Amino acid sequence: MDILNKLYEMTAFAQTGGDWTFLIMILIAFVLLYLGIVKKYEPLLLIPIGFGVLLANFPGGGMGVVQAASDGTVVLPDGSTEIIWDMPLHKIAHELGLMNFIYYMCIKTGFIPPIIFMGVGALTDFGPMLRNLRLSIFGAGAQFGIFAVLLSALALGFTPQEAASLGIIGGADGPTAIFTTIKLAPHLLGPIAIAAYSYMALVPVIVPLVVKLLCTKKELMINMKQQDKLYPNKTEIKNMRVLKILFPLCVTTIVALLVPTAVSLVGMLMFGNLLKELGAMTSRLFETASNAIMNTATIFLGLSVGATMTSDAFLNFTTIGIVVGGFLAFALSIGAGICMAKIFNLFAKKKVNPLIGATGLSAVPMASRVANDIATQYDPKNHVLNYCMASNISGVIGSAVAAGVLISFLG
Amino acid sequence: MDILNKLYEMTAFAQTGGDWTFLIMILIAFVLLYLGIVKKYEPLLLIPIGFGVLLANFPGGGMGVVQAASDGTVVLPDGSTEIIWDMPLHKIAHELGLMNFIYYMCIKTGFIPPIIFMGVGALTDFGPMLRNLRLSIFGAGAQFGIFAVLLSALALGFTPQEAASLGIIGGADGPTAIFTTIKLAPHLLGPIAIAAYSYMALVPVIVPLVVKLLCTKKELMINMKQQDKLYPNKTEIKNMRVLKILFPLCVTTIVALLVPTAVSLVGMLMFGNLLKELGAMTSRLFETASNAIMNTATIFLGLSVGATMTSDAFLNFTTIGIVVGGFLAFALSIGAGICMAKIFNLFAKKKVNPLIGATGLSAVPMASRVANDIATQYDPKNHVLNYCMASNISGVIGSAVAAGVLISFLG
Amino acid sequence: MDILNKLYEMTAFAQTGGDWTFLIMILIAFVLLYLGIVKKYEPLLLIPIGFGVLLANFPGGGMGVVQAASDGTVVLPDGSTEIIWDMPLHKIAHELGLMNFIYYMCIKTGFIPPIIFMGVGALTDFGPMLRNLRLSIFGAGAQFGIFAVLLSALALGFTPQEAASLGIIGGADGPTAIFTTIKLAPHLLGPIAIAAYSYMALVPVIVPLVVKLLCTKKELMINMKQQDKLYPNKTEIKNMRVLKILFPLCVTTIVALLVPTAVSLVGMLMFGNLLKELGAMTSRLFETASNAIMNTATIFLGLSVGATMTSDAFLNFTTIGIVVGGFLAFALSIGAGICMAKIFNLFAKKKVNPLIGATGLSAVPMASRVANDIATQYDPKNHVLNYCMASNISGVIGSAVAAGVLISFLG
Amino acid sequence: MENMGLGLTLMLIGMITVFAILLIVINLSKVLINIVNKVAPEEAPKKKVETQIPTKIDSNIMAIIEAAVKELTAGKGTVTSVEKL
Amino acid sequence: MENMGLGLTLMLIGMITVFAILLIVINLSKVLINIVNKVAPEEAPKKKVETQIPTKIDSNIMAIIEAAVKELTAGKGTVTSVEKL
Amino acid sequence: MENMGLGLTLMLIGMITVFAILLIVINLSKVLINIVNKVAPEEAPKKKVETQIPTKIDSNIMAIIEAAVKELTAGKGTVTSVEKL
Ligand code: NA
Ligand code: NA
Ligand code: NA
Repeated sequence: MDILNKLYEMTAFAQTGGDWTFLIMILIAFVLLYLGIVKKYEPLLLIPIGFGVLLANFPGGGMGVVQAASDGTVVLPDGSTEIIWDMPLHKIAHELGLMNFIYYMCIKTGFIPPIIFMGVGALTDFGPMLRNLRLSIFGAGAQFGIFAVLLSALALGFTPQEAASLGIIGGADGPTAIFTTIKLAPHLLGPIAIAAYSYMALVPVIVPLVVKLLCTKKELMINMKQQDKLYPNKTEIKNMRVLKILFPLCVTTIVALLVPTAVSLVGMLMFGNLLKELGAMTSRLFETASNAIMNTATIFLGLSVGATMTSDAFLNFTTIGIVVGGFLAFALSIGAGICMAKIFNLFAKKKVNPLIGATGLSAVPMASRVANDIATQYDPKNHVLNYCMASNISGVIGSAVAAGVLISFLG
Repeated sequence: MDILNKLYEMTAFAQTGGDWTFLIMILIAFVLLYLGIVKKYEPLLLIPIGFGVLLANFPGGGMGVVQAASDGTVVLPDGSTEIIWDMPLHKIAHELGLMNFIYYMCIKTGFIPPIIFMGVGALTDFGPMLRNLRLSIFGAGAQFGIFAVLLSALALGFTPQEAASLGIIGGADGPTAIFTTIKLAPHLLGPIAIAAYSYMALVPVIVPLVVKLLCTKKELMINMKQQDKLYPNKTEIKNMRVLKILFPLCVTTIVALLVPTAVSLVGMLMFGNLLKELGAMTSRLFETASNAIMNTATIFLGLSVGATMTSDAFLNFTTIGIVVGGFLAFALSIGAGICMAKIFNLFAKKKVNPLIGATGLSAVPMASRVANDIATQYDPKNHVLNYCMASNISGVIGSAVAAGVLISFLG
Repeated sequence: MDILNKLYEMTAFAQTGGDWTFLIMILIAFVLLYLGIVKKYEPLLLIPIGFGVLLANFPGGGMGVVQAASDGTVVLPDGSTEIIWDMPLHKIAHELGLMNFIYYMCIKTGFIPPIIFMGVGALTDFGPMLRNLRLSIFGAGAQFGIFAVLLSALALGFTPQEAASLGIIGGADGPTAIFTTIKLAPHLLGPIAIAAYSYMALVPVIVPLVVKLLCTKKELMINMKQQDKLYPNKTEIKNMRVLKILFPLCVTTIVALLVPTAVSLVGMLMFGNLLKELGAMTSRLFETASNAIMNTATIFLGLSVGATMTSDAFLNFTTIGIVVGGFLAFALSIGAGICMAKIFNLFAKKKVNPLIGATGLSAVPMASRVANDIATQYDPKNHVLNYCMASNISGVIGSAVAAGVLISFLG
Repeated sequence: MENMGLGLTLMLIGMITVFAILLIVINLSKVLINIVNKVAPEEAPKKKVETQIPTKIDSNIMAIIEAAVKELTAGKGTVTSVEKL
Repeated sequence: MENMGLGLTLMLIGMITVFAILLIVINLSKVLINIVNKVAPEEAPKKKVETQIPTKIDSNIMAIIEAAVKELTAGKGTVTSVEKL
Repeated sequence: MENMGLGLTLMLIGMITVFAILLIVINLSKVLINIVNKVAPEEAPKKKVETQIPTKIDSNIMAIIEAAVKELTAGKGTVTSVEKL
């Protein structure tokens, strides 16, 4: 009997302390894994996140991230308390285990999101944006959802920091959302990261929904190539290669001068892009930045963001607020982009397909592909992909700038 | 004269403090390098470990790992003492040098073994196990050596933690042995890691030795394919791909529920395997987990495990105990697997070649290859490789679970 | 008005505190990027360094490295002071931002230079040195510039530690210069790193300059192959493969016995080389050491070394001293190598082309290529490349040893 | 000798746990096989490899192949045709 | 409700900043295009890929190709010729 | 000026050490060459590349080659034959 008792003591069941909510979290983990594996929603992130949720929620496994209170205190497994900022990283590993080590070293430091942005930059081609500069401005309008949801969340009683982290989901950009949340409201990191990536994965559902609500068939049939023929661009790019090298340098400088808090995101994005555009000269670094570094960062980000979702951190009303608010932020961003295009069309001779407004929220490149599908539904010859990419890519810069503003005022 | 004196002061010889045992350690380093390079014993680990031993043992080089006492105190080069848990990692680098930085950041934290397990998972195919589920149970019997040696070591006066670390060598799995030792008896890390990898490399010697001692020719000629024809499996696998995706998820859940302390090993193993089985969907992550991450972890693990082997830590009777005990653990594990197969054959109609029991200790895939060689010596048509792989792979899970049990009770 | 004011408050301009020198630093960043991108001066390092300088110098961006005073105190952005050695790395990230996190984790710890040396070793072929062992001694003479500039700098009032860091630029080896400076004078890291890499990039200018100043046409036409025919080598290498495996092991042992402080550089160099020479046996590790690890280290080294160049750290007379002294160290090293060859020719029958002395400073392999170009200018059939590589490669060992001596006495 | 008691307990618990878990894994796998056989009896036709950033990776691969061919032919040759099956 | 004031301020500042920065980026890019068109109107002929350690990397690539061909032909075949264009 | 003394000492010690070590390395290498020439005078025939997990890596390489060929032929072609030497 004694042996059986000891066997039982060893299991997760014995260490629940009467709290069986961990079973709900394991269910959620499987739902996330289902979405990633079967539904193919952003599998590169939802699968590691889902697995991280799974690993984190076995009582006694010690794989769940322990968030420090706002004064920095954490409760150790033995019940004593420590100030997290006084614990060296190897002590965190020793007392709180592997996942907390990864979380406090890679995530809480704000290290990984800029690193991923470096990889994203190395995989981004600013060509479509440079060829359609005029359309890039729609990447600004589509940040409206961020601030609208921030306002709504404040009205519902969220703190300004929480409200900003919630709103930034509307930026439709994973690393930006995670970076902002780490700086402003780290206790919400798990649900916000999941909401951000889930809604990015749901872009093929959300964009058509909002578009059909706000646009007429006539508007959606505006043919951008035809407009280009009617009102040709004055400037022609004669040397794209040099331009693409100068572009990241100049954007970094401008953004850093005006919103210095955005420099770690925008700067690293542009550094990665520079490594790419320099070609053979830095191909070694480009190769590693866009593969080994980015994939390693993705694995650790996914697992440890997932591991922040313990039942304490996840099963509460705030999470519901994030799910609803995140959706709202997405929808409002898309809607604002569309409305901006409509208003633009009231005044300009050269019309703009409102789909180009809709893709301003970012979610590169899926939003553009979805928009192209919608356009070709109405007119199979109306390919808007390259035009959408212009606002789509500038939306990445837009939301990084918005994040910088929020961190400036609330950080 | 003054110059010559100063020249001499700079050398390693001047800083021995009359202790010339470092020369023995350098000899040992060359022996390890010889085993790795010439004898090709697990070269991917023994060469970095050997080089780490070499680097660590030059007086004045500052490359040897300084183990903290059980109360956390370490003696700095200037003679003062500090508590290791109060020193930030960059202070450890500053005061104790590069290798201690790597050791305390990557090894002492228990970070690298699960990371290597992720890579191992990404390179493991559970197919042979799933096709011969019945045979997987022999992966359990072959863990007997772990506990038998634990018991013997206790009798010889080792502490329970040391005895458990010694026994786990019988799990024949490098990362598991290292992980367990870090948690229970970090001061024995060097010799235990080397014993584990050396005996894994000696599997082609040890397995035939034990097999010839315990098995009759008739037993070794049992033909598994013939048995399969006589008593066919009832279940046929119709969709291996889906099964291989579900398998890591289910195993993680079961193990984590019953032995939550094993979750960092088993969980990461299964995460790596999931990345592999998902194919194109996560091929970027699979690629990096099984190459860049795993190789980087191997280099730093090898060098810093080697660097723990300073003359103080290595040249004592405990090391001899580890060398002898480790061999015993290996041999007993193999023997227990064989005996289990024999007992099984007493009761079952469908006979099992005892070689399948012998490979239950793990040491994937070398043990299976060696077993196949033995079988084909007696009957060139008797290929047992795929059958051995079943128990061989399940032995990895078996020893990780055993490690979890030991950490639960002694950690 | 209030809004405009807040908008202005957010920008970098509002946070200058009246100090506009950051604009000079941004200019310097662009100059470095120009040198790297357009002039192709060591692009793999000058581009990340230049970008790091750019990122670091926007007031309010928080990307500049904050150097601790010699007693370890740092001033935090809120004006309070802390001891850097008491702040865990994640606290450094929290208080001082991303770049300080990278700097204190990867650079200040002395972690990355040995890691890069491992990669350099993996990409170095000691074959030319082994085939012309006699010529390797010129790698010693060409370290003279290090000590001559050390002496000059002392005369100018630099501290011994600063003078040594300045002199080591004459070693013409980036990681060695950085490693030495981190240990002796971390506050000079930025300008010294840049001087080292810039002058290495300027080798095609500096070497011909010094050569034309010191050598006659007759000397430069000495044909090494002809000399080899006149006075053939006695020893012939029958088994290069085994020799190349033994060489790194023996050099590590010798250097570590005599100058143990050089072991982290020389040891890692030789470890990387060993991984390469072992071929298929360790090709996984070689592959990762020479690609993923080395490129990652290069990116983080470049960015964070660049980020040490804030206006406080860079815009002062010391920097001018480093620029002048670094050039002097380079020129004197080359000159000393040439003179040594000339003196050698006075006594030896088998003459040596003084270009082989000139390449002893290292800057592998560019110095050798430049020397070959010079030689073939005078006699198109006089290919000295392989002979130069001998002294060139031994110069790497030479300067690592010199660094070890300096760290021994001044560290 | 009290440690020997601990040792025996550990051996008992350890071996029971290892056997228990592997038995559960085996039987769970059998259940899984049956479920999968019923629910998804046929393997879906393998989809083509979808890479996230296809143009990028493909162009890399092309570059590798081209570089390799160049190397193999000392820069003198190039791929002229690849026949259709 | 004081937070609502903060929220409105943030919305105003945020949207102004985002628009301002993207407008600056757009116009700066136009300026850049004009400058580049004037200063460097034609794209330089692409230089050949210069790898830092060419022999090393090339031999790796060769090894990869050879291994791949071996794999494709079960070790029985090898590359016999690559035609010149 | 006391620093100058230190400087001169460092120069002396430094140059002596550098020369000493390189001389030792050179002579040690000569000894090594002689030993190797005697003990292992002929290079062993190069073994074939043994990869640890051959099937894994090979299938990766195959996938790369196939993807590359697909890319080169816009999906229309495939490798039909590789001649034996
Ligand atoms: Na966005
Ligand atoms: Na095992
Ligand atoms: Na040098």
